Amino acid sequence: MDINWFDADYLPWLILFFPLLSFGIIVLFTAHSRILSQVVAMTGVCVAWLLSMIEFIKVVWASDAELGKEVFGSTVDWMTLGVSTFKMGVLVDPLTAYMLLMVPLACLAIFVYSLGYMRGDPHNSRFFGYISLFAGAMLTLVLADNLLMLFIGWEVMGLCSYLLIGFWSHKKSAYQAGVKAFMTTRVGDVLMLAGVGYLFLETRTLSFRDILYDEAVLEKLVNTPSVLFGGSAAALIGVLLVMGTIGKSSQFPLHAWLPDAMEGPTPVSAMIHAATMVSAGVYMVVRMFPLLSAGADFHNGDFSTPMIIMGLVGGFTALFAAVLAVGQNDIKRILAYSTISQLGYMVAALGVGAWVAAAFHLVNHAFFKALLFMCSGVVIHSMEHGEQHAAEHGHDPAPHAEPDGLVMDYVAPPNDVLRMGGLFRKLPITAITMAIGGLSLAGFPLITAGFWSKDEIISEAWHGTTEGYPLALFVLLVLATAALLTAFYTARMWFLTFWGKPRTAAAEHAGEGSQVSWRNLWARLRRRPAKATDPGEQLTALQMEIPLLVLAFLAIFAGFIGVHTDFPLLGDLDNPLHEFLSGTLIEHPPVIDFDWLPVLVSVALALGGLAVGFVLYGIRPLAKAQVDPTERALGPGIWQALQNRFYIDMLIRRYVLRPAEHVARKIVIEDIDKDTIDGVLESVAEGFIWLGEAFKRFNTVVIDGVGDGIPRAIGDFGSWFRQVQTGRIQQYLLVVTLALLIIGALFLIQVG
Amino acid sequence: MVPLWMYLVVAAGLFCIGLFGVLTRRNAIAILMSIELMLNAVNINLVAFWRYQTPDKIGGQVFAAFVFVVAAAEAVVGLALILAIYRRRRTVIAEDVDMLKW
Amino acid sequence: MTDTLVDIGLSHDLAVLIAKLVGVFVVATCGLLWTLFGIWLERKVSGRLQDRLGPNRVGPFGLFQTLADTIKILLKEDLVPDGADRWLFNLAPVLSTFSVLLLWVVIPFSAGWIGTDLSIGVLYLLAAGSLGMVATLMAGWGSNNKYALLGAFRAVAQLISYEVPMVLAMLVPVLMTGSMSLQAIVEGQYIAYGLAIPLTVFIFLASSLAEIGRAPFDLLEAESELVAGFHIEYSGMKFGLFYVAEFLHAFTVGVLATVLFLGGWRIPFVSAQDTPALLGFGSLLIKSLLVYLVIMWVRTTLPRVRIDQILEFNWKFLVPLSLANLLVVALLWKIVPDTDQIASVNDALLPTLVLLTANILLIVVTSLILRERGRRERAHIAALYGPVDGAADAAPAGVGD
Amino acid sequence: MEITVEAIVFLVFSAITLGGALQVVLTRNLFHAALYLMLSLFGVAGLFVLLTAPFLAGAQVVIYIGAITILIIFAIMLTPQVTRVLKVHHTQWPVALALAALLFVGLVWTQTPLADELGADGWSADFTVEDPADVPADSLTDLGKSLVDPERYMLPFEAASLLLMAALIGAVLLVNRPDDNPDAEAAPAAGARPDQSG
Repeated sequence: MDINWFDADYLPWLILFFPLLSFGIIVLFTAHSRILSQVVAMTGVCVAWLLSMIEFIKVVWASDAELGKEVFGSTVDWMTLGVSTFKMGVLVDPLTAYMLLMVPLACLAIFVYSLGYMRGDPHNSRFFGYISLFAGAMLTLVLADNLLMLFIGWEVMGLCSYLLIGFWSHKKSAYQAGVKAFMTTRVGDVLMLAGVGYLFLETRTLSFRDILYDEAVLEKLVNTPSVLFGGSAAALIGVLLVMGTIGKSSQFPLHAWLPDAMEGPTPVSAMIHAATMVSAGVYMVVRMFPLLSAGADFHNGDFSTPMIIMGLVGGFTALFAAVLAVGQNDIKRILAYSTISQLGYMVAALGVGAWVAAAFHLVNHAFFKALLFMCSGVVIHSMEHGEQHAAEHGHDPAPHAEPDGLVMDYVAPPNDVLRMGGLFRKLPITAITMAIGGLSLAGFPLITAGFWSKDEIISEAWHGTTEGYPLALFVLLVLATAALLTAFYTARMWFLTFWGKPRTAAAEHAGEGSQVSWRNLWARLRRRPAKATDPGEQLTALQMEIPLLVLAFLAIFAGFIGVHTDFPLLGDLDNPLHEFLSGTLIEHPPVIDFDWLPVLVSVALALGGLAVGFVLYGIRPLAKAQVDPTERALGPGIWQALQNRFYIDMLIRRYVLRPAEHVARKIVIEDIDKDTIDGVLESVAEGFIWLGEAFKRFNTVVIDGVGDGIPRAIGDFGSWFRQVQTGRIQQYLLVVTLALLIIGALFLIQVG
Repeated sequence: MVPLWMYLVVAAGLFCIGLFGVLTRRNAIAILMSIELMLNAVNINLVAFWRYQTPDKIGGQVFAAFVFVVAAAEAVVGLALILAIYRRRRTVIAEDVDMLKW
Repeated sequence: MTDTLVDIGLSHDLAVLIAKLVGVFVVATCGLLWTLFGIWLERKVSGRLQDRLGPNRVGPFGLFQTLADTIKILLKEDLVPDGADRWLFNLAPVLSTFSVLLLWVVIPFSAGWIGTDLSIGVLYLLAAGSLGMVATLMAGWGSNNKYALLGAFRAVAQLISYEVPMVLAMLVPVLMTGSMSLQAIVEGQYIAYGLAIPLTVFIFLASSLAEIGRAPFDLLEAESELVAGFHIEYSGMKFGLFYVAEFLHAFTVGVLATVLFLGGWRIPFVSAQDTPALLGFGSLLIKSLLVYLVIMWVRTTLPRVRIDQILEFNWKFLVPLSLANLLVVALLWKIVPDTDQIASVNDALLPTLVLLTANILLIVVTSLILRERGRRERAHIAALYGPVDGAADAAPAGVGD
Repeated sequence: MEITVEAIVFLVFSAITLGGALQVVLTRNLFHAALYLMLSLFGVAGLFVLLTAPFLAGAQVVIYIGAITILIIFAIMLTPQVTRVLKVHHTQWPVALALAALLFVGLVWTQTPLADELGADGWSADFTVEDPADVPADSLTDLGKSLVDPERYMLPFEAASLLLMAALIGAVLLVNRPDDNPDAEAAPAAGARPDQSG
């Protein structure tokens, strides 16, 4: 067969092929050479990125008359089982193209960053093999033209996630976190697979073209009653698919794994837990949106069951995670909760039908969150140097012993924002880029990408609220609150990290001899001897900071393609995104009318949050041994609750306490002794003990029951059931004979 | 001649005795012997049906001959396995050889 | 005889049964009586061959020596070892003799003188012969004696091994006749097969010698190693039965060789139809005795070989050779025209000559290979231990393979 | 059915077969069990003769008695149980007995004239047939030819040969101990009188 591989129909095969190829090469051939593995991995991802760009351009300019009206792709038969044939295929429609703009670029940035970050790690080759496989899987997922292939990519990513979280498997906490992540997401995956299977049962196909682009099929699904729980087949399938997203995108109640997943190397956090894998969950629901919303007329307030679930779960998660993020001191965990929160935004947006906004935010978020993670990586890296230096020169008492396994309130010293401070001078580039990423996350008006997409979501929710839909009202309220908190915790994180004076010896010596500074860079450019001692470290710094700059650029400018046309001044940009993405859906989502009120509200929220953060942490930076002002304001009870990830839900007034008794006792004893709080707080603390006890039970039953209990139950069932396998052939034979007899008897009855 | 069903009953009896042996004997070699009994029961059936139903076609005998081959191969490999296991574990009791459990 | 009985008024079935019983009785008795004479003959002949007199005290020429021995054996105490498996211990000698006598069922003593002309005669020979193995095992096991058990093991290992070339050799006449019936094989030998395929006769005789455990293959009862083999614990008439079985088996091998390769009861240049039954029987007897003489000759002249040599000889020499031989014969039998309708000496002449030529060629080739191997072996040994008894052709040390 | 010589012979052989088989299953002493196996198989060979399949009968004796059972006896002797095993049968024997009996009843039920009373239309066999057609005189020749006839059973025949070959090689590989010197071949048998049971 004569195939022009550079045809837009076939090119996608190559895109996903190269990273997988480099995985194969690394695993099979170059595992012994770190340099070679790096070269292979970089080549793979570079080629994938270049090809993606070519494909993207081809798609965008395929027909200049109407943007994004054409769908490219090709399929091949994969395997035939009985009468049904499973096909493998690629599909590039505007949504995919938009993802292709983001995914390979993010991957590339993270690969480059990893070159620096993982330098010196003895298992470098393994790492690059894994992330190559991961990139290949993500591209498979994005380019798949059917649910099965998507699911394969999905699962391979799950595997990679497991492998990469537990990459430093010598740490007990790391592999425990890996297992936890794997098992928790498995719950969602199984339900999703059930949904896929049910969908196949009903439609005999899993191809997106056949399902999503065919009104008749959707119609049929809506009209088929489902096998369970009543409702339509479409609703049940949709709910099951959403379950998959809840697991993958770490939504409540399956969110617990993501914060712990921060045990993995930072590039992994950036790639898997910010830019791609968790986004894949959202991507899947975005992709399947026609199915999820099938039968519903959400423009007129008629939401389908999956949408309602998405609205409630997403909204709740967005707020809940934002609250938790406020109380975290681990820089990566702040970002992890922030990620959960932002993903909740997208899911909630889909719940109210803000399809374009969700996709828009998905990509923007990937850019700025990857940026933030990578910045935090640089910070941690330099803090580690500082810790080492401090330990060597005896500035600090011996560093804490690492806990054995996962402990909720343990914060690794290099990650602790309270131990930082004043890093701006040490890491100027990082500080600036992180500020950009943070502003984007907070939704700083007009100049950041985050603002435009978040604003769009809020606008859509607002629009729904004005029409009088309760779901929209709920989403609006929680998202608005969450936006405020987001701005606040972002500001808190940034100021604590970079502002003021170093609060520990480690921070004072952070990055000593490692980070590139402007002066050094400048010296390098002028071929003067640099101050840094090790040229390899210079390279490391470059490799880690160049991606930051690229992503910072995107964190600002990626938003301008989606500005509402009625927005003053910037509206002239024409909002090409909406028109482009609309091509994906049969029924074009309408552009809602521009309204000043939500824009002002979101501006106010973002600025308000940032302002509070600035007041608390910026004006008078936190000094050594000073209590965190937020802690002061909230009172130690709530603060501890937050830090220990008490699951606080302001709306339902519920707290969930994890290591309840232990922590509660600590609160009582220590806080009374400290005498910083008056007697009122004693009773508050008492109350918390009681609450803690009460919600410990809730925690044990509901959260653990869902998060840990299901895997454990499966495990228990397995160990019970495996008793059947005694290894004694004669028992097996006995059973076989019994079966033979029964079959024979049945046969006899049938014949006789 | 004796009616066909009598041969079949003998074969059935042989088969069931063999089955009982396979299910209950603890020594692996005894199990193997019981299997031989079952194979022979099959052979009786093959030959009997050949004789009474299609004596002009040779198929029944041919298949019986193939059963011989299978039996020989089975015995050889089975005994070799038993010997190999015996060397390693010093036992020929089938239920002691339960390495495959869980 | 059957007809006579039917005439008396018995039913046909019963008549056949009685006739067969009588036949069995006659054959078995004659066989055992023949043993008395045969044992004397063997002792006499081996005596002469070894330059001594042999039995000469009891009766003329010591003819009644065997009789006397029998009486002595019968009078001896019948010992059963402690812990022996009584049933098996007692059954084994009976079965041993029985298995040899069973062979005689299908042997054609003369035209029409045959127990049952089975269409699967050759196969029957093998089947009946395998009973002997069982008897050996039973004896070895039942005696509760480790030498007996080891002896039985060796015996069976040897029997099983040598069954392979023996069967392959027996297949050759079957192939040439196109029947497994021994009577048909005899009748098919217009020219004795032995003339056409001497190599096969050699293979048959060699493997048969091992089958019956005769020197030089009498490892099963090698006194120096196993005391007396599987029948160490037997005494009295039970031992006698083993003895009888062994002798009878040896003689039966002679008969079988005659039947399969030397034209059986046929008299040279006399057609099968014209051979009087009695004369035919005489012819068979004489030929068998001749073969038996050869067996005795071998026994008295060749030294015993080692167990590993026995098995090596079988698997590395006899089996490949017999396979090659069988293939060559089959091929030629297919190529030479009209081999399936030989009805006279003249018809048989061409195939016989062709086969003879082929056999001679095969023998030459085998000899060459053997010579080469022997030379290598000697060189090897010389390289290891120095020249073997000053042999000139041994390669100097270190040169070998 | 009248009592003919053939019927008596049939009954005798059946009794030998089944009795031997029962002993195989029940006897404590494995060596005896093997001998009973021979007996049982010999009975089967007799049945083959009655069924005018003499070749199969001969092959049965040669292959089973002459080879397989001997091999089994070898294996029995090579694997002495050092400690006397008291239990011959598995504890699940009542269940097994019940199942085997049930199976027997079922088979008898379906394979005897009772099946006809069941009104079984699914069977093409006539179980009561007493006078089948005669076997052609040259059935042995036919058997031989059909085994090498490419249009009949040559392929299965070759496959069977291959199977035997594979089994042979496999068995040799399984029990081959490369580190052994050939002189130690008979070593396992040289132990004390093996206790055979179980």
